Amino acid sequence: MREKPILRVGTKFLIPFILMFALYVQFHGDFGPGGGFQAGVIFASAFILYAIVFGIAHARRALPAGIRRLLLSLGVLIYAGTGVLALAEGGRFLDYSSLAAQPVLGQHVGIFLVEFGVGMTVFAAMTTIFFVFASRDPSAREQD
Amino acid sequence: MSLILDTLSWALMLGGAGFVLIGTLGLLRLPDVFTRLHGAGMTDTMGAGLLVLGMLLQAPDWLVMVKLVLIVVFLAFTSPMTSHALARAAILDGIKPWLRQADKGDAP
Amino acid sequence: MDHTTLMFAAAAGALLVAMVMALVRALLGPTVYDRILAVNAFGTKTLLMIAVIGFLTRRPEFLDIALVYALINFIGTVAVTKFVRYRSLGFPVGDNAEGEL
Amino acid sequence: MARIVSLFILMLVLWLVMSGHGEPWLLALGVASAALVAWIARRLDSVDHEGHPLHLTWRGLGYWPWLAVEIVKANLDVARTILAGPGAVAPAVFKVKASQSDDLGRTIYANSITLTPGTVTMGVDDDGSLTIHALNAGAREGLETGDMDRRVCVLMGDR
Amino acid sequence: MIELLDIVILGMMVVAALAVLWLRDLFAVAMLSGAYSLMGATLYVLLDAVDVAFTEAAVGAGIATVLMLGTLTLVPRQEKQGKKPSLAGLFTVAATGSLLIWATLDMPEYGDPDAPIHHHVAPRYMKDSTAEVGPPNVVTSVLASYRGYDTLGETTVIFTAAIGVMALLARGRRKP
Amino acid sequence: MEVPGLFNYWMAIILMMAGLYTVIARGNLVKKLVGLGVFQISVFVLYITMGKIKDGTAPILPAGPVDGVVFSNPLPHVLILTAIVVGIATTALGLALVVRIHEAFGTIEEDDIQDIEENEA
Amino acid sequence: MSAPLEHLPALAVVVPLMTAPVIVALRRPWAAWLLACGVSWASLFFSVLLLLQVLESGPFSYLMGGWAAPWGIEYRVDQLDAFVLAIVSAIASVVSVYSRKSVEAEIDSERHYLFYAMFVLCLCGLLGMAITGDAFNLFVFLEISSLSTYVLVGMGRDRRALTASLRYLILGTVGATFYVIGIGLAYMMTGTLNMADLAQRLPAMAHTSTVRAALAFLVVGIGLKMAAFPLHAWLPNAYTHAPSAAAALLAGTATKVSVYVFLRIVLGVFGATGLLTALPITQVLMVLALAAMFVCSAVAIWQPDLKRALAYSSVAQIGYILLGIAFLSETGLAAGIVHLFNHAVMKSALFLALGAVALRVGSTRIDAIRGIGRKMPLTMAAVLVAGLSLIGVPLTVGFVSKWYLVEAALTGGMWPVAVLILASSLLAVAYVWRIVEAAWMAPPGPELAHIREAPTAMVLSTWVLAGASVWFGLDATQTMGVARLAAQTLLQGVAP
Amino acid sequence: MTPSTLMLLALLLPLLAVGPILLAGRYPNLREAVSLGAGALLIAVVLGLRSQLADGVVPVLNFGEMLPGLTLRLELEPLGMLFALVAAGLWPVTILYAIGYMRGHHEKNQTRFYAFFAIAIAAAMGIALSGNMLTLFVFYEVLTICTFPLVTHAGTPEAKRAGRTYLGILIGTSIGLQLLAIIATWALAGTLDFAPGGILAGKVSGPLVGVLFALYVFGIGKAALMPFHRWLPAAMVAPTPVSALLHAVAVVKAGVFTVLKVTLYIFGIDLLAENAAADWLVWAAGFTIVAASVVALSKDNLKARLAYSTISQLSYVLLGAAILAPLSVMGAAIHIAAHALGKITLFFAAGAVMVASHKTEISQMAGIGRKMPWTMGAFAIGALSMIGLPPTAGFVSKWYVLSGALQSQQMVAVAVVTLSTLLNAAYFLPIIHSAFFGRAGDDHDHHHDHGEAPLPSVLALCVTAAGTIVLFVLPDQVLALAGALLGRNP
Ligand code: NA
Ligand code: NA
Repeated sequence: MREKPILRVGTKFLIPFILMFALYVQFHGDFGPGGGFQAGVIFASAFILYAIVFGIAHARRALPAGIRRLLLSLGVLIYAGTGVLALAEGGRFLDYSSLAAQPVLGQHVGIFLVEFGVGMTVFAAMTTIFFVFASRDPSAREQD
Repeated sequence: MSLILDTLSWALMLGGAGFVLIGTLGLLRLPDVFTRLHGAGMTDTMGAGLLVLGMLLQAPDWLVMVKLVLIVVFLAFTSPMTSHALARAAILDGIKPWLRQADKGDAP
Repeated sequence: MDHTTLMFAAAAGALLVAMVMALVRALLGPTVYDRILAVNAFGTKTLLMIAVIGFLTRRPEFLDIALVYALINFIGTVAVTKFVRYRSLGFPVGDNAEGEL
Repeated sequence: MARIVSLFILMLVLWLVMSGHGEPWLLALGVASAALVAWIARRLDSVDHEGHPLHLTWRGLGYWPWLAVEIVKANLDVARTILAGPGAVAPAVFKVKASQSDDLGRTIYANSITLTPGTVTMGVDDDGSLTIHALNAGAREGLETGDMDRRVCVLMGDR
Repeated sequence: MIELLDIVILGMMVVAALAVLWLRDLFAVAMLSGAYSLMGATLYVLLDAVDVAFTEAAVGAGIATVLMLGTLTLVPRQEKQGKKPSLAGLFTVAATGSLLIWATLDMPEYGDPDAPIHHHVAPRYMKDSTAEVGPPNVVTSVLASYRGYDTLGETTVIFTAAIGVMALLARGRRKP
Repeated sequence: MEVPGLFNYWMAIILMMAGLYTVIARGNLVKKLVGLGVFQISVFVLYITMGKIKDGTAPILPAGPVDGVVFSNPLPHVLILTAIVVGIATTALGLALVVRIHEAFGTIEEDDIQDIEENEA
Repeated sequence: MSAPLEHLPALAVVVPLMTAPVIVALRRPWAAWLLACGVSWASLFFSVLLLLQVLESGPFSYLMGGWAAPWGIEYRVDQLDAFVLAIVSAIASVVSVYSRKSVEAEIDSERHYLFYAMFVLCLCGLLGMAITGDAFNLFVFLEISSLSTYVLVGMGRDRRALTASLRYLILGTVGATFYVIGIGLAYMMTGTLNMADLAQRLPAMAHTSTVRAALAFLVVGIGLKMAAFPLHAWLPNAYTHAPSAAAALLAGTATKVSVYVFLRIVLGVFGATGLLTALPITQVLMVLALAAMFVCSAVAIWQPDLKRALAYSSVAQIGYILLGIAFLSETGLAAGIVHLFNHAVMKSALFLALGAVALRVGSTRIDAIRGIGRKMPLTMAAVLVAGLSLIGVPLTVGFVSKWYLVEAALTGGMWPVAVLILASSLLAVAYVWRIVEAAWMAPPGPELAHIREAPTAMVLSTWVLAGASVWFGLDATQTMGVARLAAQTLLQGVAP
Repeated sequence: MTPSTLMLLALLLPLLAVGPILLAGRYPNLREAVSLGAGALLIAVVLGLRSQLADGVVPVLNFGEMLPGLTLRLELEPLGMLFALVAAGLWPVTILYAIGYMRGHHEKNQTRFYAFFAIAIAAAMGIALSGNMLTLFVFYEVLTICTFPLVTHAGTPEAKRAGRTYLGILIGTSIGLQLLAIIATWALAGTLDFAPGGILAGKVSGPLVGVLFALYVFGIGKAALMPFHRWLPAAMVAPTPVSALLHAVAVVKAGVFTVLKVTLYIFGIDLLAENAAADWLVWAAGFTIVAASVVALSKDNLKARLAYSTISQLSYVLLGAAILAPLSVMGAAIHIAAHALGKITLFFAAGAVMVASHKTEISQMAGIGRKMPWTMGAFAIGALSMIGLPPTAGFVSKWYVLSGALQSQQMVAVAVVTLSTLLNAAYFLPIIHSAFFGRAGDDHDHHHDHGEAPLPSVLALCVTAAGTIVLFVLPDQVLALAGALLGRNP
């Protein structure tokens, strides 16, 4: 089915901006408010908007469950993996200072990685939660 | 220069605030959801625009300016979508617009 | 308080009054669409308020928060249309052959 | 392809103006982000003539300022109406013809109508007309002149 | 001015919270809790918690309302009528409230720079984080590095919620 | 204008009481979860208020010199960021459960569910 | 201490934490099960190493991110932590092996990986709670374990599992929020979140109403999480309707860790303030504990569903633990701590056995299992053994706990309490014997004609725990030794 | 073999028999052979221990700590030796009897029966050999639990009800009262090891001694002191061999044995005497003796009458202990053996009658002595022992108790013993008279001809009857042990 044009056109137009803004937030958490969590939510909201306007089936095709599940897991693994990496480099768990020759650079790398992991998991989690709710077709109640 | 800027932004800010207040007054006083939409639209356009312009003049650096502009731009794109979506939802839900010729003297 | 601060304070005051008024509408209704409209208007005022507070406290670099609202606050209202029209945010849900698990 | 490149550049510009940081590391992230967004947008079928109306760029320069002025005028009008009290309100629901040839044009027209206070587009009908709710007669008459319809058509290159 | 804003916004939050309690239309409740979130974000900005405000903004605008609507598509919109005031509830709430009011009596006042909280642990973050960690946003330093382990846990919480929602609500492949 | 010294805390307490009362006294499960959210936000207010320093500013160090600038305490912010995330996670799970309960029982009113369960037992 | 061992505290929690996403990514049921088993046993291995290390060289700490406490998050391991870690991971290890068949029967195969992911997350959360030295970090892991628990409960087959789960979610969240309020108030007055640091700084603030209220909020909040009477409303249905494997895991670990939190926070952090005795906390605790022991044991007797009876019994048993704590003496505390272990072992054994019954019979109602002893002799023998332990018969762990509780009451000069402890354990005779009679002293009905003994892995797992409840009843020197050490360490910080 | 190994063997032998008994379940002859063989071996082991003890060796065996500072520990002493001898000696005899009874009665689940029987004996041996109160308590509880399946052997609703009473009272008293006393003892004395002269001496005084003693005595429900006696008649639903060995010998004797141990080794006679802590027990035991006898008189069911007789007789032991005179304590110890032999004979006889004639009520048994002369002859001997007449063992023990009572001027005790002797005579002699001289009622339609019970059963009851007489004629062994008890307890 074709959504009425106003929402369709507006959504198509805005989605790239929302996504870009989310990535901006993701990578500028060091300097201002925001970070992985906020970025993940905003990034997810673009997909949620897409799903609302174009239907969940479309959205699921664009972002299949497998990929969501992978991102969901990968985010946590990146975060914890950074900790383990630090451990392997001779530091304590999550001691980013050991990730590079200069401690502050190591901290920088570490924070970048963990924020990235957070963003990834949060994005996947938020889309998954919404997609699952929206896929629960109310008309399916009778079939169960 | 600074005085001109300040006076200008005073004017813009006051104007923006005025439109925001009037728009919101409309939100309160107008008779039904469809008419109230127009009041809300004022805040999104003129109110926001003037206030942002006023701030723009006081912005310490261009980064802030860019963001202020972006706010207005994004509002300009999302605001009509919101209003339209809302109006459509109300219509679809069977809400009848309040019309002067239709009322029997029981205006709210 | 210098006069630019006063200016922002005045704007903030006006916005605050507007917020209260919008809240009143949200409480009064009467239809749920009035409430949505009111909350949506409240959102616009909030984003303006947050911007103004930035200037008021001389830390205007935090406009990102206002930007978030400007960009995505409308999603809720769009969802409402979908809700009213189809009773389902996900319509069309599709054949569901792919599954979620 | 041109649209994707254009979107990529637009996104990169957006990044640059928002970021304000010129370090290579952040620039690289910006490029990567813009690329990612372009890719996703394409995946979401958003990079078409509707989602990324590259072709309207130049003609838009004429339309948007005009619209801004219209918005200001409409604002003043609505403000007067509100301040005048309930008696000044005379809502109307009516249809106008949207002469644009495609959905993008109709959307721009509809949104322009909504953006000017006093009129709200309630529906886009299949026959290409728009259902409008107007706050009072003035707003209705302004619209029914068809001026805006014409200008949007010009913007779209329909005329 | 900041103080006035603080007072009025908190007042509005109380009104919104009571309205949430009062209203029976869950749709309206969802909307009001959206407004509540907006007020919260403003308040956090006022109280210098911009990161928190940002989070509240993202969550409130991006997911919370939509999630609530998503639920309301699947359950009835109206709360059932005729719920009497709950004595147990009133008692619990009164007890909790009075305990907390009592607790406030010895608290440092609003904005008191001499409060103990500002003189232990936190000063080091403000003083040394730039040298030790780097980011000018101290919240980020604390969040991702000093207390990065909490944030790992937080990420896990979100992960848990997502797969939990899947476990409870997701449909599998439909059997032919 | 001065904020009375404990005003914020008292308002937070009222919010808390409203939220808690909704959780305890309201039979509708969605309402309960909304109440839970209100309750949690009141705690956020409590924490954020305790981090505030009068005439302070957000704990984000500006590029320029910072002498004489008072920054509010960042630690409560960090804690509440985590708490917000936990809150949304809990709400999502709770709503998922409510949907399932509605499918299984045909109602989301506590009394009705209790009646059904008692008849079953 | 060799280098890799140095990171044991982190690994014990992080390994399960990282396994959950791997399970979700892999998605295959058998891989999920294998990973869940593997990680449970790995945690057990880590925990036992930690326990040995702490017994050998005393408490030590691990600084997350290398940041010194109180600026960073510290893992602080003392005897109590290590003991609780060992209990939790041991129960999880056994239950993980057990779970395969039970999960196959109760949950559709598409959701297996989610179940095991939740299982592992629950374990991770519980371990994290038990090891951390930071009051707020504790909350984070509390929520990991809580959220996963809600899901585990909600995955039960009966629709009542859903309402049980939601009820737990609401009460659990209220409890956790109370905890956060309490910690917030304490933080407000001290500026720190590190438990050791808090313990040091709180006494100076003990006179303030804020700190006193903090203690009250913490006690109520943790009380909710550990289902302390009368805050236990969520527990019976949750344990009854959860999938069998989940019920066994929870019964053995969840409330135990909450009790640990109680010990750690109320005694460890607030001990030095003198508030425990200045406020009527121990008295109230004692009264409520006794009430739990009698009321919930009595309620257990009348339950038609055995899982539910055992769930009420759990609330009563938490009462025993709290009673031990309320004595505020070394013996009492040691009795409470050792009962953490003892009750975990026997109650998990019982839930595992009932899970096997549910698998074969499809019900755990008492009228559905008449004569089941003939059909599933090994399983029901385990029920008998663990049941005797619940009563507190000698040669079982239950006896050990009872012994020291009574001793603590007597040395504390509280004769009536000692009498009440023993009297209440007679109620356990009633609800245990009801099961024994139904299982063993009735001929199996025709509906049980085709019932076979439970699968070997399930029987073995059940018997590992039933055996443990005898083994550690025969020789309680180790468990009691650790418990006493833990009690001593805790009491060092408690003002007289 | 070292003495302590021997002691361990005494404990393990019955347990070791359990496996083969279960394995041989399909072959009844083999199964019973295992039981009998183990019984014989056990007697040998216990006799070996006896000779060690006579040589002055005191075997001790520590199993290691169960609770920190508290070991599970076996230690042989004369009183325990006496109890071990009684329990071990009567086990094979009872097995012999059971072979006849169980087969004759077509009982089900015989394998389970023999297995739990063996465990019960092991528990009894454990009680006899316990070196401290904790160990004793452990075996005490084990005995309670492993006799439960024997009591409820029939599986009928009636048996289940009886089982509940049995378990309820025994577990209830032991956990509710006895355990409390034990832990209090531990808290006060810091040890639970039995020691001559008592471990509480000097640690506690005043009314607390009396309270503690009462907790013990009532807590030892197996001693069946009123009002905690109901379990014993209830347990009579069990098959007769169970009633005979367990509820006339092992279980109840474990009860009174424990009371004696507590009296002698936990409190010490002196401590009790100084604090007048046992005076109440003279009254309580006396009341139980008389009251139970009166109830026995009213029972027509033979097993029920025997059960109440047991309750009454057990309190003789308690009375002997309560008098706190050396002679009476000796008498109490001897009564453990004397009553065991006599009462088991009576139960055997009752069971034999039931198997042979399906009669359970005394009123039905007129003239039965003419059909079952051996059985009823043995019954007569057992009854004499209960009354306390020569030439039976009952006379010996009663004599000592009475002497002690007279010596210490406990006139209440004297009166009780005298009165109860009369009552005993009143409820036993009519049975014997009617059995041999009464006329069988011909109006019973269910009247069939029968002779003696199966041979193994008759053999067994003759052996125990003979034992009753032997103990009167040759009391040296028992006297020696009882004397040694006092020798260690100046
Ligand atoms: Na940040
Ligand atoms: Na308009």
